[in-house]
Amino acid sequence: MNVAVQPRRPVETGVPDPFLYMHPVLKKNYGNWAWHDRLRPGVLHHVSKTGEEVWTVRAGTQRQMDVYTIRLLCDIGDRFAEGHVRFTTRSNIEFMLSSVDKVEPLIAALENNGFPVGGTGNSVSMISHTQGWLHCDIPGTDASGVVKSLMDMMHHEFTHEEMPNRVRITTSCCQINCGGQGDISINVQYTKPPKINHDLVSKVCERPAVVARCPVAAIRPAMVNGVPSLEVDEKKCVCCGACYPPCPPMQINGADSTKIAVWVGGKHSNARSKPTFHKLVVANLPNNAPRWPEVEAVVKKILYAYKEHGRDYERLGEWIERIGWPRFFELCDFAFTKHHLDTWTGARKTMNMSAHVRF
Amino acid sequence: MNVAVQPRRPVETGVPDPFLYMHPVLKKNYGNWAWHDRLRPGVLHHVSKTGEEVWTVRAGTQRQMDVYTIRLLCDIGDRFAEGHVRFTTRSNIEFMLSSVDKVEPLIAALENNGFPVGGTGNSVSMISHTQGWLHCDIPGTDASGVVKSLMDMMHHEFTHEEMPNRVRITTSCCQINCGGQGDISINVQYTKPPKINHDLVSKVCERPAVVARCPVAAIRPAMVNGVPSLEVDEKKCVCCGACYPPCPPMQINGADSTKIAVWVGGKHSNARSKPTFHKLVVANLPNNAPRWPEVEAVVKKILYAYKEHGRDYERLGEWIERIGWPRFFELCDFAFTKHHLDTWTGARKTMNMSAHVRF
Amino acid sequence: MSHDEAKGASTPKDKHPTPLLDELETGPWPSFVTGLKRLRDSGDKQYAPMMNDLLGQLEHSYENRLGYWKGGTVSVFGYGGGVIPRFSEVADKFPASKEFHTLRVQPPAGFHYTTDLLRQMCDIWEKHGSGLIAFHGQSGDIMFQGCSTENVQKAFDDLNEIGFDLGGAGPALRTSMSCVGHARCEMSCYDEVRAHRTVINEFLDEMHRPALPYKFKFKFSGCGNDCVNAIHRADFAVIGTWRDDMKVDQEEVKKYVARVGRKYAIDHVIAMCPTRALSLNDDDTLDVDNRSCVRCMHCLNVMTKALSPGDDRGASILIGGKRALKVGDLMGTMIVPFMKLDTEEDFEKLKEFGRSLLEFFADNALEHERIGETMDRIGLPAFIEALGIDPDPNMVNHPRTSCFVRTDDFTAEAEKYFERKLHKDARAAAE
Amino acid sequence: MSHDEAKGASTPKDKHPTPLLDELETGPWPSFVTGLKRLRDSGDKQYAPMMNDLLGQLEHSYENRLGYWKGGTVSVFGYGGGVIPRFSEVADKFPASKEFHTLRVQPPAGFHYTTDLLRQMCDIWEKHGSGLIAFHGQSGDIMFQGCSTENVQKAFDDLNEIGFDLGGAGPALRTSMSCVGHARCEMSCYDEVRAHRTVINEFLDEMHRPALPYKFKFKFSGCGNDCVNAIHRADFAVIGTWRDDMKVDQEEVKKYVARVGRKYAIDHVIAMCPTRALSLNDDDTLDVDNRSCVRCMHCLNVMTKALSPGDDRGASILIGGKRALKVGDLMGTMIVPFMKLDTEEDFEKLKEFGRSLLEFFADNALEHERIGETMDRIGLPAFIEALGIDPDPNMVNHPRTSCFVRTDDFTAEAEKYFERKLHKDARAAAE
Ligand code: SRM
Ligand code: SRM
Ligand code: SRM
Ligand code: SRM
Ligand code: SF4
Ligand code: SF4
Ligand code: SF4
Ligand code: SF4
Ligand code: SF4
Ligand code: SF4
Ligand code: SF4
Ligand code: SF4
Repeated sequence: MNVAVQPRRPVETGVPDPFLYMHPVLKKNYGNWAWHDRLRPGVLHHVSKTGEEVWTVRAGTQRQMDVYTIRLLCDIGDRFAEGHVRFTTRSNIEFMLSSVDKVEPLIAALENNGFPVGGTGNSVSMISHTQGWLHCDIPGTDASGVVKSLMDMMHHEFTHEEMPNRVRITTSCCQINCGGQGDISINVQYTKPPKINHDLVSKVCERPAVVARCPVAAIRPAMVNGVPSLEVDEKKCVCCGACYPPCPPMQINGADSTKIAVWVGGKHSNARSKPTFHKLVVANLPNNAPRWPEVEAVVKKILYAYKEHGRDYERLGEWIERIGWPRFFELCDFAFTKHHLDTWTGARKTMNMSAHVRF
Repeated sequence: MNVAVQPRRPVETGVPDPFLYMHPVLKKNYGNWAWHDRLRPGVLHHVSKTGEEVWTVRAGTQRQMDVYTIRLLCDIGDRFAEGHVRFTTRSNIEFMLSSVDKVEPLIAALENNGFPVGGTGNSVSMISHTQGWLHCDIPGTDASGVVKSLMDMMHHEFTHEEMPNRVRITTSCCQINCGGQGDISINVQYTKPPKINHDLVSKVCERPAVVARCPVAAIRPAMVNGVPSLEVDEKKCVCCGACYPPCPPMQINGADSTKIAVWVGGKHSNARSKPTFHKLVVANLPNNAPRWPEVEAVVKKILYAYKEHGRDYERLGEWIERIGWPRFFELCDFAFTKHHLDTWTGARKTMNMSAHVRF
Repeated sequence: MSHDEAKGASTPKDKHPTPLLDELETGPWPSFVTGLKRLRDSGDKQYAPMMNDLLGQLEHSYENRLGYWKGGTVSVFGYGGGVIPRFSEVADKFPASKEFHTLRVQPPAGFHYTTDLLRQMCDIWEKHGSGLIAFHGQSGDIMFQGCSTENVQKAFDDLNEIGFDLGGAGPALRTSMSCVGHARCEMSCYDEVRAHRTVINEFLDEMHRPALPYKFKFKFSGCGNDCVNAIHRADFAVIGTWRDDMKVDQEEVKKYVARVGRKYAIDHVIAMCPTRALSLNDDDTLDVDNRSCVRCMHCLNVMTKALSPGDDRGASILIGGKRALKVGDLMGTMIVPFMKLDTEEDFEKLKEFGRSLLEFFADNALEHERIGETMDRIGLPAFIEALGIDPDPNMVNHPRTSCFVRTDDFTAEAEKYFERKLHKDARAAAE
Repeated sequence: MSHDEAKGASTPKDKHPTPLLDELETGPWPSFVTGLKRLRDSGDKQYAPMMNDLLGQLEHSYENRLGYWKGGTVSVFGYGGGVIPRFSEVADKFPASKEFHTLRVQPPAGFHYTTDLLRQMCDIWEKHGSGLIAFHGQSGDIMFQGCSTENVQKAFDDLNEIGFDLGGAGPALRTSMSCVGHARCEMSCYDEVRAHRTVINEFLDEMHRPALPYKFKFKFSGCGNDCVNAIHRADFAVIGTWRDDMKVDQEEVKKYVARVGRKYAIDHVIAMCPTRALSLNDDDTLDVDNRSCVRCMHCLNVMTKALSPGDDRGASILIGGKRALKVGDLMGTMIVPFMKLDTEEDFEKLKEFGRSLLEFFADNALEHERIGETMDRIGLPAFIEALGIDPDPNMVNHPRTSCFVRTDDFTAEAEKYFERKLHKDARAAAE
């Protein structure tokens, strides 16, 4: 194993204590907040039970930040925002202010430096993204590039609160889906079984482990031109890509296989409806770097159909549940195909076993 | 085959034409009704688009009727109800009247002869029952006796409309469940694997067919003391009784095995919520003929908890969905056990995968 | 018949004592036991001894809490089904009821009778049977219960003479049911009698000569209230619905709100709409978002005067309902969201669709497999493909959530969809 | 940094041309490409050449639409995990970035920083790494991306010196996240920072020395809004809730209704309550049926001034969330409906429950099986029995609908329940 040589023992400090860094007003009123509202897109206003107030300005970042960008944000934070910041679950940066006067100057400084202010309330927030070509060992596409392209398109929706409810988008650069569920999810969807380099399999793969990884038992050990390798039953294979990480010679990626699918209606919050998984809308979109225009077009359709027809507080999936999937496909002019009918475990429970019907 | 000898060929008439027997006002306004209301429990009032009206009086019967009872109903029908009747999905009899004046005399005649008038609207209607000991070849209990006992108990609720919504009860005398789903269902629930009479199996059972019938593949062919028979893996067996009809020597019934379970929340209509299956409430109740007091007690608890706490138009299951299962078990003082956690196909989808919780 | 009367008449010497059954003669609900005893006590009737032994065997069941019937084969000339044979396992003790078969007889669609017809049936059953009749069995048959093997044919012949035919049993097309519907219900969206008779009478051969993999049931309800439990209990459920806007009489709406009060109306109608398609305006009129309405029937059920189905009526068809045996309960799944049911041709189409289902079932189901099980086994996409039905979002609660699927032909499938849409719109424009 | 600036500085002779990546410098959103170029263009910095080749490899990926990293093993002294090793498959073309490892570093609970702290991190990463940092990865780590094998230990030592520790990777306890909660949110029902630190810091050994069957994630959200996506994305989700009645300020309710109007309030609050637990009185005050309220948070979210959680606060615990791999997506299942989180003892209990889960996981999960998969494999009854947890109706949407179960011990199980109830009521009375 490739261990660096110094003998220094780590101090296993674990999760750092945030109170060392927390904004004083937050610290002072920790666990004692009364209510909040929003001054404008990107600005939260929280009032504590003692009446103390704090204003939070939220701005977008590229997540994958160079030290110059980070220092620039620090400079702004020092000049206008009392030297305390936090990052959100979605890689937005937040500046806390103990007085409202600094809100506008701070916003100006951020915008002048190219940081969009918004992402609050019923806006489109930053896409939660993953690694892709920049760093991962199994990516089908890049994440940073997809996110940049889409956020450019949705800039207005990040800086304004004009959606029925928040829109939380996720993207995943392979079918493992580190990005999770989203109101809209843009995920790699493989369309072909893996192509096997039989010469390498026995060298680099633990064959029993790979066989065990397949969800449909489509992989079986086999001798291929004299060497022990693995075979895939292409009738069974659901192109999930699970065999690729433990066995790179089972190449799942390729121009004919690495496509992008768009899903909608994933939800994490328990507000109103229970959390839900996202559902397939369009598959087989080209992996068209550097700007994925076909994906952008699909996301745009969904976003603006929701913006136009959704009711206040309805999340994207809840809106569709109300108006119905037939209407949704119609409004977005998407095709409903046999692939939209679920075939996985528990599929029966996804069918309409009722006379509830829409026209 | 045991065919009677006459050579008469059947006239394959199929489904008889009801217009030969239909009440004239119904026939005249066929497909042309405008609205309806209810005069009182047991009495429907329908008005057609031409303004013509018909009053329907509904009365309970024992379903399993002797010719004397049927003729008695015919006499009443002739004397007070224009000689036309119909039976409902639930074996209630309906008398149609072209004028309201005859309603009260008809009701009096029915009640004097022991036929309860009611079963309409938000009442408890007749239990849809099955055959049992009276006629079936695989029964665990009797149906007519269970129904009679419960309808005696619920007589007031049949003749009054005091429930939040209709209550439709079903009963089944073996786990095959010919009775279907119900707001409340009283079904035989076997608690032991079948006891096998190995001497008879090969004589009377088509062994491969029986093996194929088992939902959990618990049955395997085996030689038992010299003769070919069938064996049951008791660890796997879910005591469903499916093997008994095709193979009577696999006796599923017995004092220790034939118990009664009560289920709630089955619903067929699409009103508001989609149709639902009923859910387990209490199992292992004794098969206590002739009056099943333990079953009666459980049904009574459920019925009156619903009556007291349900809101207008909520079906029993919808009421529980609103107040929550924790509260329901509490109100009825029933035990919630591991057996209430589903373990069958798709069980995962019955679990609470959300933070929605009730206290 | 008050129960004292009955008691009075019962249990002299030659009669089996029935202490347990006697307990079922008390209480206000009509007693089947009292009825059985009256048959037993009709000394002049051929069935009296049979019913005495029947009561004896039933009491024996109540004592031991076990059933004592076994099956067998009995049928009428020309038919393979429709009779449920019952032979007693305790015939030694109760010889007169050693044979106690049931004839399943199809009722008039919608269960309409004249007293005259009922009397004829009683007479026939008094002559050949036990005098015990059930209106109706759970599948809708009139069950003439308790007949000797010898009399089965006679009883059938007499019933057949007055225009009645046997129903289904075994691996066959089963007796069907339809709700009262058009005959007495303003919710009804199609002619149930016509649909019921058109379909079933077309396939009588499948009913009378069982040759299917397993049972197959049609049921017909005129609207989503599903008064014949079709979705749960039929392989093929026909449920009335409408495509256009529901009809709203705003004056009647106002009257309703005035009568029950705003809060009540909001809590019991507006807030109970499953898709929030309703909104009460401040002037107490009703806003209906008809595109979101799922035809659940609730608001129409509550405001029968104010609301009613639209004019463009027809039915949805759901496939695959059944009870628990083997795979667990299945409900019907929406397969045809809308089929117009108006003209001769419309009903032809319904019949032909029924035929394609029965043929698919006969060809593809395993032995003793219901069509709902077949559907689950092969999956919905394969099922509709085999039937030549196009995918429709109404078939599902929502599209797939699982990414485990091979979608390399997605684009081709999408093309098909857009072509269909083009044609549809063209047709619509043409109309 | 306007993108012209960046452009200005870019692509002299010695630099890899990046025509495709350049297209990602246009548009209003901050460009990661521009950032990478600034690092490349910092001629004086050790990482400049590395970032030039990194951009070269990335452009190569954009051309061929393929990734070129492979894994390996790199770690720091004393630890088995926390570093994601990346070795280039095209090192021949891009030698300077042949090693591009990531250090996963645990953030302060709630992601709070001072600008001073951030500057220190930048300095360390300028010294030993690529200058590229992500705030944060989807599991919550600060990702210091781009480090040579040689420098991994140095970078870690410096970070460790300022109080930071590595996070999780591999079959191990993973880095956790907690929402801002108590620090700036009125919805918060427990002290997220305390819960997060108490639990994770107790099990650091499982994080630093991977020995579990597979990954295990804790996530902490202060209420049902679940701002850290715990239910979908954690094996062990802690979600704040309350047991008593929510707090209602009727005056604020009236103000709200006055502001938005009745119809709007009814359609957007009353009708949107999932359990119809709300009703608007005719005087514009609010009726709350607290026993039916499922703590979904909607009405509190809408009327932040009028409504707030009750006083008897704590958390629900859901087990088994994960993404799609192998079995398909799983959400966490409600296993502990309520755990008080107040006193020292309460947090001890939470910690001990975490321990029992980790031990159960270590002992019972198959290799590469998430605990949610284990739960599915053995079934919920067996799962809670193994953990010594009593069945609770809050665990399910509804009780079983399947009759395929052996219930001969039902009565015994019921007894247990009633005994527990007795004790509970006794305790309640005592309090
Ligand atoms: C800062 C942050 C927590 C953190 O620790 O970083 C946060 C902060 C707040 N969330 Fe959140 N949420 C944050 C991520 C989330 C997430 C997770 C995510 O986006 O990945 C969710 C789940 C989303 C989902 O369901 O898929 C989330 C679902 C909510 C909801 C539920 C909304 C709904 O109706 O479904 C609320 C309630 C509301 O908006 O009134 C909420 C409410 C809030 C409030 C209003 C809580 C409060 O009283 O302060 C905070 C301001 C919200 C706003 O932006 O206006 N927060 N919130 C996260 C900001 C992310 C971002 O930069 O965009
Ligand atoms: C870096 C990160 C994406 C990002 O850019 O933010 C990431 C990156 C990887 N994930 Fe992930 N996962 C990351 C958060 C997640 C999440 C989200 C979360 O934790 O909330 C999930 C979904 C939730 C879950 O745990 O299921 C996730 C589900 C997976 C899975 C599928 C696990 C499953 O059981 O379904 C794998 C595959 C595996 O573990 O074998 C995986 C595997 C990987 C690997 C290690 C690929 C591999 O097997 O070699 C990726 C390394 C990329 C790299 O080079 O850095 N990653 N991964 C996230 C971790 C950063 C951090 O530590 O903060
Ligand atoms: C007569 C009958 C049809 C028949 O062809 O025989 C019938 C007749 C009517 N039903 Fe029904 N239903 C009949 C069985 C059913 C069944 C099936 C069953 O009970 O086995 C159901 C499904 C029950 C279930 O969901 O499990 C049924 C669910 C309804 C509903 C839905 C109620 C709901 O809110 O869920 C309505 C709507 C209503 O009550 O306003 C309805 C409404 C009606 C109306 C009001 C229709 C009308 O406008 O005339 C009729 C009078 C109802 C009443 O009793 O007040 N009918 N109705 C059946 C009488 C059975 C009986 O004697 O009790
Ligand atoms: C008579 C009747 C109950 C009653 O008293 O009303 C009945 C009685 C029997 N049913 Fe049934 N079923 C009756 C309606 C039903 C229904 C309800 C319905 O049709 O709406 C169902 C549920 C719906 C369904 O079809 O699943 C039903 C589901 C079954 C099943 C389970 C089928 C399944 O796939 O789950 C069986 C077992 C079998 O077919 O092997 C069954 C089998 C039987 C047998 C033939 C038992 C046997 O296998 O020997 C019973 C004969 C009893 C007898 O001696 O008369 N019976 N059976 C009903 C038929 C009367 C009629 O023709 O009108
Ligand atoms: S989604 Fe796939 S490619 Fe992207 S970071 Fe996760 S594992 Fe890597
Ligand atoms: S891609 Fe998935 S389904 Fe296909 S062989 Fe690999 S693991 Fe199996
Ligand atoms: S439920 Fe069972 S016992 Fe009763 S009639 Fe049906 S098959 Fe026979
Ligand atoms: S009772 Fe059911 S589970 Fe048990 S052996 Fe028979 S068929 Fe199989
Ligand atoms: S199903 Fe509909 S149409 Fe038929 S009787 Fe019931 S309510 Fe009327
Ligand atoms: S019929 Fe049902 S879904 Fe349609 S508006 Fe009325 S209540 Fe809503
Ligand atoms: S999860 Fe709840 S407590 Fe935590 S930040 Fe979000 S709203 Fe506030
Ligand atoms: S919190 Fe949710 S469930 Fe509870 S009352 Fe408010 S909206 Fe209804």
